[in-house]
Amino acid sequence: MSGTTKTAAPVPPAPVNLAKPEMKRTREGFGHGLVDLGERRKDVVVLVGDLTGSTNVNLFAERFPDRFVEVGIAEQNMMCIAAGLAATGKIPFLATYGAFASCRSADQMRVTVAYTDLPVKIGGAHGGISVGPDGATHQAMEEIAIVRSIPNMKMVVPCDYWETRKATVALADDPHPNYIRFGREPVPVVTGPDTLFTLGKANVVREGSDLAIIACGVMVYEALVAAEELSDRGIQARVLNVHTLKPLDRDQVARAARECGAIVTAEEHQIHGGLGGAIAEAVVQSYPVPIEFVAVHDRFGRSGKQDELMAAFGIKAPDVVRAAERVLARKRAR
Amino acid sequence: MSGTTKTAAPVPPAPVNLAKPEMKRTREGFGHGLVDLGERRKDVVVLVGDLTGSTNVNLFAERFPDRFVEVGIAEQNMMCIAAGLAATGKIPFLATYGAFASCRSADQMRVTVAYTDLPVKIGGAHGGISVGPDGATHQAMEEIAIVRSIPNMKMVVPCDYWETRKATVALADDPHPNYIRFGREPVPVVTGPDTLFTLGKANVVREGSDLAIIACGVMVYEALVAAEELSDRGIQARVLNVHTLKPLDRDQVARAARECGAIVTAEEHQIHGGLGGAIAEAVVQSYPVPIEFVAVHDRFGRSGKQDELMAAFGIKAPDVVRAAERVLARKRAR
Amino acid sequence: MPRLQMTVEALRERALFVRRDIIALLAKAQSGHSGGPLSSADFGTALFFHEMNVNPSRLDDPGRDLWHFSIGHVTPVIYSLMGERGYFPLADLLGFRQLNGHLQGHPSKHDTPGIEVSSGSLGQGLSVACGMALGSRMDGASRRVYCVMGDGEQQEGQIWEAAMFAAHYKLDNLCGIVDYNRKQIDGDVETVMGIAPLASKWRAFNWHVIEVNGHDIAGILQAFDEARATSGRPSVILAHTVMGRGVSFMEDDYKWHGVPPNRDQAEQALKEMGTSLADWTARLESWTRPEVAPGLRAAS
Amino acid sequence: MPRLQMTVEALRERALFVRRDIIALLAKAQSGHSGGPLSSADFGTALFFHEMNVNPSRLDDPGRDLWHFSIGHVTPVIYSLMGERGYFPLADLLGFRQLNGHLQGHPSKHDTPGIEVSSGSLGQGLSVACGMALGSRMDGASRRVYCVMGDGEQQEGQIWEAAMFAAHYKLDNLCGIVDYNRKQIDGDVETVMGIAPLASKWRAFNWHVIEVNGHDIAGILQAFDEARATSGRPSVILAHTVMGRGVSFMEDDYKWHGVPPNRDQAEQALKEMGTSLADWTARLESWTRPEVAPGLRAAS
Ligand SMILES: Cc1ncc(C[n+]2csc(CCOP(=O)(O)OP(=O)(O)O)c2C)c(N)n1
Ligand SMILES: Cc1ncc(C[n+]2csc(CCOP(=O)(O)OP(=O)(O)O)c2C)c(N)n1
Ligand SMILES: [Mg+2]
Ligand SMILES: [Mg+2]
Repeated sequence: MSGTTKTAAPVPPAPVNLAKPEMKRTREGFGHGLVDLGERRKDVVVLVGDLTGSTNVNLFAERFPDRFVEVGIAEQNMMCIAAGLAATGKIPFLATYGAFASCRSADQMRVTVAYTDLPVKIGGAHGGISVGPDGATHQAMEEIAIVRSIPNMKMVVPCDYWETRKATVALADDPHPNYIRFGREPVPVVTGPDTLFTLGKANVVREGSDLAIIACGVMVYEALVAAEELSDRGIQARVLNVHTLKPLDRDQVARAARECGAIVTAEEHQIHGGLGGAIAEAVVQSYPVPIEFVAVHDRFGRSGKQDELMAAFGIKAPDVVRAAERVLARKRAR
Repeated sequence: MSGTTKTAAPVPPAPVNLAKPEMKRTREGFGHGLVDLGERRKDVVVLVGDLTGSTNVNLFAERFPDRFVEVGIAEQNMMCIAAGLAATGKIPFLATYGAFASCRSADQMRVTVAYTDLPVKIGGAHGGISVGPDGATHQAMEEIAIVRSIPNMKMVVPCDYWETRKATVALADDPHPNYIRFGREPVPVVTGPDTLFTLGKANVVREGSDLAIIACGVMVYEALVAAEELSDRGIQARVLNVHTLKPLDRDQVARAARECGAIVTAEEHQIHGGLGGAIAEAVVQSYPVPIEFVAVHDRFGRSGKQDELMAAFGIKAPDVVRAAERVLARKRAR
Repeated sequence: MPRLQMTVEALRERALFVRRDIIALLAKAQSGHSGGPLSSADFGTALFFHEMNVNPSRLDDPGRDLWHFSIGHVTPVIYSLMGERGYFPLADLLGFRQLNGHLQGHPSKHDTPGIEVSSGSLGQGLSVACGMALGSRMDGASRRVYCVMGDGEQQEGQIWEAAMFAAHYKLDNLCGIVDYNRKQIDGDVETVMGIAPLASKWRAFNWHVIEVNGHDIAGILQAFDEARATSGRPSVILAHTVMGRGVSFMEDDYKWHGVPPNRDQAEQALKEMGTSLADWTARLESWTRPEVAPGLRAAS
Repeated sequence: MPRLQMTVEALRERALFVRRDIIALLAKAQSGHSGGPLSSADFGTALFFHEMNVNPSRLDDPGRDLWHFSIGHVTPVIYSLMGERGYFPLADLLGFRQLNGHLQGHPSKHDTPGIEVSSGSLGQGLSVACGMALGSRMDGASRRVYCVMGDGEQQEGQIWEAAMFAAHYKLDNLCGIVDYNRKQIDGDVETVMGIAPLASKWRAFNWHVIEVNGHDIAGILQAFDEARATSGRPSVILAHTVMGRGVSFMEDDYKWHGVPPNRDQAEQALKEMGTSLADWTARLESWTRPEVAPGLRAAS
């Protein structure tokens, strides 16, 4: 299974039953992607910081124990050990919770990994509020902003199990450092094993030109549901899956702005500096249009169930629909 | 000297000789601000991580040795010790290089300081490329993006000595955590001891409505020089000093977008997620207009002299002028 | 009644209460950590009901001692101790980890009054405690500061930064406690990332080290006394414990680090502890005012 | 000629060269660090001209040993050693810290071929070296890995994370060297944040500890031999040095940590070392091809 060489564009959305989608964990996509890699290349090694099960690297550890490195609870150390391994020719993947991958070892990511431009692959588990009952400290919601700001880094937020699995494989082929974010709980499957995944290229998963909903991660599903709802009201929303936050597919984003004239961004991340920020930056530099942001409004998460939390924090499909209405009103008023 | 209660708006730019401005270090403004505070309130304590001289907290240390805490080279520890001190009622200021303040202790800033919402004040020295010969690892250029993404944090990037001094004092009165960024080398003084500084309120430092140049830090001076040059060509640029990146003065920014119809942002920071990102986010949510970004284009810094580097990285006044021309062409083309 | 100084006998009873609370609240939430909370229950009880000067009815009492759990994941024991000690009604324990409860998965100052500083990211707490101890000394307060750490947590370098700092500043008002249960998420601490010889490490960082059986209440009280009597350097108590202590099928098994018992398992655990899920849940439910709960004999 | 194994006598001469280079390049740049580079010059020379198997003419030689300076600020000594060893022309030293030179203020892999991993933020290097040592072992390579640390740098907790890891994985192909010059930016290490007893700390982290006078070349070579002969655990050499060593007015003075000599001071320093600024700069300038520079007697 190669992530980049399957069926050509246009990318067909897998036939998804939006009302009752198959649910699968993205972290398992990461684990299976690592196993795919382990089979294919000898240079892939995996490091973990006392979170073998929760990050699903257990799948790799069981198959390739000689290429699995337990670091214990020491994220700074892990980031730099990965760098040292990369310096000896390995392709190291490290895994811990995204909150710690992005924050606890940010200096190590910046100086040792990114400045040296080593092919260290950072797996950030438990991304977003959908982590659930563990609460704020374990809900990674600043990763996009942090990773995007660091030169040489790439940042990927896949939308489902299959995309996470393909992205994991694709990242190993990128000779630079990069970061992949995935979640804890099962989320709707909206792509299939054959859906095209190309690092840095956004996927149009639904056509339309009244507005564009640009989403990443689990919000791609919410965007599709919202688009369906909008369609019932005669509004055709284009849905763009921006799985690669950096480098951003600026062409697709500019096209969406130009052809649709209004944008809603949807992400499971803080409102500052994330997907919304990236899209805003691209749009004002190309074709300025009104944008509404569906995101976590600059507040910490809290304990609760996945769905409860997404509703409480205003990032479910109905919130996307409301944002679409707001942005369409603004579009009309221009 | 109180930061917030002097002469009322409109804020007069201090009479500055742009061709030959007075040069002063912003880090001295931080040091003097701390001394101002030390005299005024007993609860202010200062921590440092083996950088007493370079961060200019020596000025406080000499005057108030009992309230000065040397932590050694342990930034994570320092951030949390500050939190512990705040928990006992102190107002702790900590100082280290911005690269380490923002990255080495990011998790500590996020969880212990920001989530607990303790009044820890983080001083990030050596902000930006103008640090000079120390090179990339010591040139903090991701701070705005990182700090902006974390809930409860405020972020200030003063433009000169006086503003740094006033901001330092003002931050002590804010019962929340915040971050102040300052630089190493002397930079032009563009405000005076009496210029109004209000946390969260942008200052219009030059009127105009052909376009708005929105700047922070040392780039406020470059913006003023660029505006002068543009004025010679009959173009009137408004210059906005956005010293507070978070919370952003969204009203002033929206006004600038509406009244000028084109914006150039200017910052000594990475192009992703910084001032430009903050302005873009605000503008697409209020009044979308073309924006051009003057910033460091997603690359690491390097060794060199302050002026050489700013020129090499494209963030001097002539770069601002060129960006203004580009954005005006886009404004006309709409 | 800030410092309760309960007897060894009463503390043993109270620790049993706490363990029952832990099981009952986990059974309700069906999410959360079992292993560490149970290993910390005995020294935790000694801290809250004997050693520390705390004042749940006046949270900002300037005379209070300060406590901080650096291992934020052991909220079941923290909240049980707080509830039993009267910080909030015991009934609240049944809202653990729920969206509308005030008991977050990890300690949150703004959700749970009485928590001094939020935690949940390992390795940061001893530094926080250093700041508290130093701030207290600056104020001339006689207050003591207690910080509970994990043994897996000793792998975080920040712990050693804080250790160096506390000794350098001679913070003898600071007492660290390590829940030395020899387990962490991925297995045995010595297999995952060995920390032995731990006492030598702390000694080399210039701390006064006290080793104790972390389930022997009398020994724990002695250890606290010894720490209190130590001047010129901070003390650390290495409390040798058993993960999951008190529930036969959880004891010494790392798999119980982060999972709750299901209903059947909770029933079984509470049976081993002389009560039932229904009875103990009913006790919690009925407890809607914050106050120090009475002792075992009185209540059961 | 990967492993030069120069004699003690030749190494002493070479170390003098390195010190002269340091002064000359700092005098030219008028920016950079004097103290640490001078304290590291002797063991640095022993590393590059005796101990290590390096191959400057084939940087990716799979048989090479790996070296990493965790204290990135000592670039003057790193670049002098590299230049003398033939990584690049000695003339390049005069472009130190300049916009168009390839010698950055802190080591940068992409600017200076031969640097394995960039550095400059303290405390990270031993972890990098752990990764290198582990990666080498995975490949069955017999390569050794050397990591130079500072004594102030020992305050960074990440050092102790790496120490724990290296011992846990029994990385006996790893050798740490601490430039124990007792100074850091703000003053005496023991005053700023005491690290003593440092040998006990490393022992408690299960390393083989070797203490040596860091200016005694013969002793240093013995220490390297001892580290090489140690199996089952990593070794650390605590090299007791004097900051600013070799320049009378810099010795043992922390104020020289991060500043360069001005022209007069450089002249004075080079006079003490038997040459002049003009002569030594001329030697550097004339050296435009990368090769191992000949010994002192031949060259001066
Ligand atoms: C910085 C950080 N890294 C990882 C985690 C995830 N985590 C939570 S508990 C834990 C294991 C802690 O082990 P120990 O201190 O022995 O506690 P115990 O398992 O005995 O309760 C880990 C790795 C975390 N909370 N913080
Ligand atoms: C993480 C980090 N914090 C702070 C600094 C700034 N800094 C550079 S060198 C130095 C002192 C290092 O002391 P030591 O290791 O003893 O080196 P020496 O002064 O002996 O050269 C400091 C604090 C840094 N480079 N990295
Ligand atoms: Mg444990
Ligand atoms: Mg030193």
